[in-house]
Amino acid sequence: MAEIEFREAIRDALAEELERDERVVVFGEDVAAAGGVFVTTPGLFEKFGPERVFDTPISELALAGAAFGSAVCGLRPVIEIMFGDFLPLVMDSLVNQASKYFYISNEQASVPLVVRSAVGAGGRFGAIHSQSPVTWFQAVPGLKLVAPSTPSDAKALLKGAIRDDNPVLFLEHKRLYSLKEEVIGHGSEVIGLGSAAVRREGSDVTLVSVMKGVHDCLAAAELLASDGIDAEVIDLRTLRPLDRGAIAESLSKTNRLAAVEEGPRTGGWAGEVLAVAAEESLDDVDDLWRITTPEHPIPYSPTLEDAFLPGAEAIAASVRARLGVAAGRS
Amino acid sequence: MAEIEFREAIRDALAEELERDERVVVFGEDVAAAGGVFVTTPGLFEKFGPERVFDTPISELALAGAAFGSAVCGLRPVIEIMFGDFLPLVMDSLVNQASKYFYISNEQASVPLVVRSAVGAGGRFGAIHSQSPVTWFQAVPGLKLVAPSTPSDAKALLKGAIRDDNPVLFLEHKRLYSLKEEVIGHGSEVIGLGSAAVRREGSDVTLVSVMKGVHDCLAAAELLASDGIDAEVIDLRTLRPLDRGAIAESLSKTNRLAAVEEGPRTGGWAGEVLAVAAEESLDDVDDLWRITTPEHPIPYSPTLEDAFLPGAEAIAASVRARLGVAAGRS
Amino acid sequence: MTRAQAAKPSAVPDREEALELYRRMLIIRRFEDTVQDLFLKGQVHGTTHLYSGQEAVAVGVCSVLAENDRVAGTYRGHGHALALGVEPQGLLDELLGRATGVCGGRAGSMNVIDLEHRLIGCFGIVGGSIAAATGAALALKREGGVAVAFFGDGATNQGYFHECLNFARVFRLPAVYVCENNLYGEFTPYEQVTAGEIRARAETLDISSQTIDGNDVFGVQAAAREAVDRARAGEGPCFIEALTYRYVGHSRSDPGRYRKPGELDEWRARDPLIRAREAIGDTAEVDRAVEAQIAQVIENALAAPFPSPDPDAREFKDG
Amino acid sequence: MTRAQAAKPSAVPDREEALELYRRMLIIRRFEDTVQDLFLKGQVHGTTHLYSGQEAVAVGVCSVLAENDRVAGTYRGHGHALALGVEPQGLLDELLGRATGVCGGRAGSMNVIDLEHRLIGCFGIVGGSIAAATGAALALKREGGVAVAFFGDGATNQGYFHECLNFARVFRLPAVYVCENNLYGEFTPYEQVTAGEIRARAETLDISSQTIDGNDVFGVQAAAREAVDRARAGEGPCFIEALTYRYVGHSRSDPGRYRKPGELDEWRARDPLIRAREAIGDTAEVDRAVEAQIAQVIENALAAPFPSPDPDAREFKDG
Ligand SMILES: Cc1ncc(C[n+]2csc(CCOP(=O)(O)OP(=O)(O)O)c2C)c(N)n1
Ligand SMILES: Cc1ncc(C[n+]2csc(CCOP(=O)(O)OP(=O)(O)O)c2C)c(N)n1
Ligand SMILES: [Mg+2]
Ligand SMILES: [Mg+2]
Repeated sequence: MAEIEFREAIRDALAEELERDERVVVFGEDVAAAGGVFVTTPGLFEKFGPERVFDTPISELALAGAAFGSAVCGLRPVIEIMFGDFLPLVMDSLVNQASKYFYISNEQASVPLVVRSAVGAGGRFGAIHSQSPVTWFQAVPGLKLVAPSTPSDAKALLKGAIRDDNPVLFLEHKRLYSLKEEVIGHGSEVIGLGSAAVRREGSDVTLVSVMKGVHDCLAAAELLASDGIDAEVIDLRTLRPLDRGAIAESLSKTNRLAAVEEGPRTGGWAGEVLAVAAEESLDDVDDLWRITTPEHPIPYSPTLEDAFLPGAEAIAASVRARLGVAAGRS
Repeated sequence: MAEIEFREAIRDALAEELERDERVVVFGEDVAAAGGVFVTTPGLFEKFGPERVFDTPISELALAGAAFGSAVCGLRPVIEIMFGDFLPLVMDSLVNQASKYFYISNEQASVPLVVRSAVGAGGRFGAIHSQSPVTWFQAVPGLKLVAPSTPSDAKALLKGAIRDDNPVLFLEHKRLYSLKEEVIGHGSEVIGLGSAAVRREGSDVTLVSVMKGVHDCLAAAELLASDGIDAEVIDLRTLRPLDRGAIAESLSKTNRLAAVEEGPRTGGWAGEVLAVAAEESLDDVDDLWRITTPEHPIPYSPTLEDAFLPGAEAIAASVRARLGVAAGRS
Repeated sequence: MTRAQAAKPSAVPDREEALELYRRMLIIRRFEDTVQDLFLKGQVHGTTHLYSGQEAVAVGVCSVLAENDRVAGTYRGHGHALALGVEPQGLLDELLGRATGVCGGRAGSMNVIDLEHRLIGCFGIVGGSIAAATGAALALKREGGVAVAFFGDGATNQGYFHECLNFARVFRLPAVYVCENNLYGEFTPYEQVTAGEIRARAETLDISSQTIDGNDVFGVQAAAREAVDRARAGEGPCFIEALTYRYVGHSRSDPGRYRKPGELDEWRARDPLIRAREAIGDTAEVDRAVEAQIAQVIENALAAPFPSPDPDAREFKDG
Repeated sequence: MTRAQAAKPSAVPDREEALELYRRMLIIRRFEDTVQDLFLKGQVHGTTHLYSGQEAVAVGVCSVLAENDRVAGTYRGHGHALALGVEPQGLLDELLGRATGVCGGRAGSMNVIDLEHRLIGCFGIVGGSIAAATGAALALKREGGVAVAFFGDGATNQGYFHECLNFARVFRLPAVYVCENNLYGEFTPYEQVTAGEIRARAETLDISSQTIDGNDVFGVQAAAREAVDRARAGEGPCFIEALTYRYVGHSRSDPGRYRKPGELDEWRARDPLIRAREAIGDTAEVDRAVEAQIAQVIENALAAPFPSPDPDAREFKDG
């Protein structure tokens, strides 16, 4: 059974979709000749040539505009915005144009484009190369928002995103790029967007997260197991549409839920998870809370950044505190 | 007692602050010679001259950059971004630069700038001139977010925003510009940012909103009163910082809360309100829900737009339904 | 820049084609008069930006486009739409928010989309049409199509302008960028906010560029033909600055106080319709036909149903 | 553009000043060598973008600035900072994430801010320095100060470049825009993604512009003096394109495969330090002093404390 790295999964998904559908094109800054600054696109340029895979000027407004306009006219562009922090520069095309087109055109056409972007902290990249800008985009009808946590999901969801007829923002967490996974099956699955996955079954508390946070939750669950707390871990995978059913189902079992977000508490997507839980499952709820970063920008210094991020220990500690359990009790 | 229009309140606040502090400058597209497309800035150019009040090219990136850079160097700029829908173009300067400066500079300096912008639907301006883009900005530490509902608040909060040392996004709802109010007091109050106001006391259910929504909630409360439902109406006024205490306090009295947002449900600020309520007041809670717009772009046609927006009737109906009360029961 | 500087001898096409160009311009003019009327009567909602005075630009440019070409217009887009052959009926219905509008009443004046008629959209964000057309050109390159962006003088101060023109030149995209320089962006004279010459901005990016008299429909047609042919031939993007003038306010609430004394009259004297008529001679038949057509369109439009709120309106396109 | 085209005769200042320019360049070079070293040893984190090879630009430009001038640098900003007199100690401490760093370890390599030394920031967003300096110029105009933006060739394809230069010209802001054309934006040769000539983009906006040899510190100084004087005199913004080259990869993970054969060696032969030394003569004393200074800085930096997590770090500045 072969192992696959997260970044390879991205590349394979792109290669397979480029192969399958000639309307697919891939462009961005240094994605072609250089193979991407995070090494997610090597070989694509060589294989598919400069009409299908190309390097652009450092012009995010134009990149996004080109993606939008070409998608309206029959291509299925996949663009790379190197860091999620640069997404404000594509937001007008993505939010004001692409996401509204299907509805305001009275469904004359949809806009099948994918914006891939590397997000997340922990790499000592500082405040403006480390954000996870989910919440800038979560309240945008017409836009789908994918945030995978594993190589096989990344591949299947990226293929799903490319085949989706709607604009999709596809977030790749920098600290997952080197993650390896045994590939099960033939590796060409496609996952439609909008379904969560239960990563660990548990009965005492539900931990909900995405991307790197899912791994932190799984590690926290192991820590908690030794305290006799049996945590369920849900990987939302897609933040819009949000799999509300998965949240309700898990809550009906555990009655307690913490949403773990790599981002500030106020206004984050974790708040949406709590709101859905409160709105739809209040009778099932004994406790709902968020585990997030502090409310200030992401610091550079390793000591500051490590303390800033909600890692496994912090998650476990928060669960213990909220459940009134002392560490190592069991 | 003089009456003051919302748009006059804005102008007066600007005039008084321009007068008070020569570091204050006002610029934007057609704000000077023409007095603003929403007639919020007439007379300022004539009074304070072209060094303090000026018309810019249609260059939102430059406008925002100029606001940021000049605020770092000692000015207190107030810029106008004509429609909130154009805010993506200022987001990089606002979110990546201005909001992070205080923290990452290790508190060497803060960035006292205000971005004023007209938001909101109901004016038949269509999908891309009607948004209330609160949630693009609510999860941004370092940025304050003001959304007033009355002329006197608009004035006092805008003065507060200009005097605040942090970047502030100040939202003005288009359908409030012509709202008139009797001015009480001498009219030169300043409200610091971050405190909600109780607009109506009630004991059965709390309605939380901002801007135009507050008026809809008040009207809904009147309708509900005739059904024997006594609604409390909270005007958050500032969405970041959020007055969490005001939410908790009201809930401790009413045990039921609906957040009324002119925007889509998923990822909206109303979700944040529910999350805060769930996280901090769960024991007080009998019901929590959101009254929002449908999850698609804002339609142009009057029939569609009217049905799209959560007006007083819709709010009252939702409260009745959620409380299990038939209309006109009492 | 004065009209004289920009004027080029223009080749008048044969009478039939000339009449057709005239007819399209007249439809736009009458349509806009109608909109203005209905607006004042409260039948057209929100805001509108009329194209009156600028008709020769859209009509001249669109007259040379082929079936697989595409156009991005602006919020001042009724002219762009009608020049492409969008049905006046569907367009007026849209402005009135009727179910029978080209976008079912969902889009309104600023955002009209009619793919069947090659209009990929009207863009309410200044500069948005430039971005959309640049992307369209990327797609059309494969099949020999050309994308046209219409935009104003003010839009040349947007980042989109610079980034997209550079992008198009670097990839030799088949795009034609048509700047309608009507001297003002909203209430602000363009010279006051625009450094240097507009045409030079495109030229500097090594884009083939010309400044033309935007009120001479035959001249516009000739210039557009040259540009579109070049673009289609794979020689990369072209830029046209068309000097023109809008007769009514920027949008409904604008009394036009910023106009220089006499300016409006001067431009009215060079009205694109008058000038076309001078070249063509008798147009009475077309005049009557258009009059009748528009009258019918208004009648139908006012009788058309409003859309019913659709509780199941879809956010996403289904799988 | 070749170096020959850009070369101008440069006036060498008196020995003392020349030595001072040399010293500053050498500090930058040694500092960057140190950073590279420490990076490989895992002491500097994340990513860094080194200034080695480009020293003459920052040093030449900053040497003519007055006390009330301000500078915006880039993520490749160690050179900009050191040229302004930011303490090497505080800067290295910052890169190592130490509490004693100029920003307490909060900012890191890409975002250094040191207001005391006139550095309003280093900007990680390509084009961000242009925006920041434009705003700074707006404020400085009142008090006779000048704002300088450093940025790369790649940044001239950003919307910020176009919008801000137009903005600065329209308002005659005292801004000097210094484009460090090092031939590449990351891994991409600039000619491949840049239509037309870079300098012409500023010229077209009616901005006084020059292309200079960016490896000749005395020439840079002369050009900068002219530009800064003009800006300070109220004549509006100026633009300088400085032709230069970076010796190391764009950032840490870049092996530089894109370089043309022999290119690096050619540029090393025109090393700004070597050329300054040629003009100055003996520099042994300065060489030794800088060596000692940097050695001390490294020692201190490695011993400095890391910041303790501050649970009460503030989001907002208090009232
Ligand atoms: C990004 C953006 N900024 C501002 C506006 C508001 N606005 C609408 S039209 C307009 C003037 C545009 O002028 P110009 O490009 O010359 O076109 P014209 O209206 O003259 O045809 C402005 C500022 C907008 N729609 N989009
Ligand atoms: C808006 C934005 N897009 C992309 C990047 C990623 N990036 C960082 S440096 C760089 C190359 C910049 O090239 P240039 O302007 O020539 O400066 P140089 O690095 O050569 O000094 C790129 C693309 C960024 N930081 N910001
Ligand atoms: Mg104009
Ligand atoms: Mg470069």
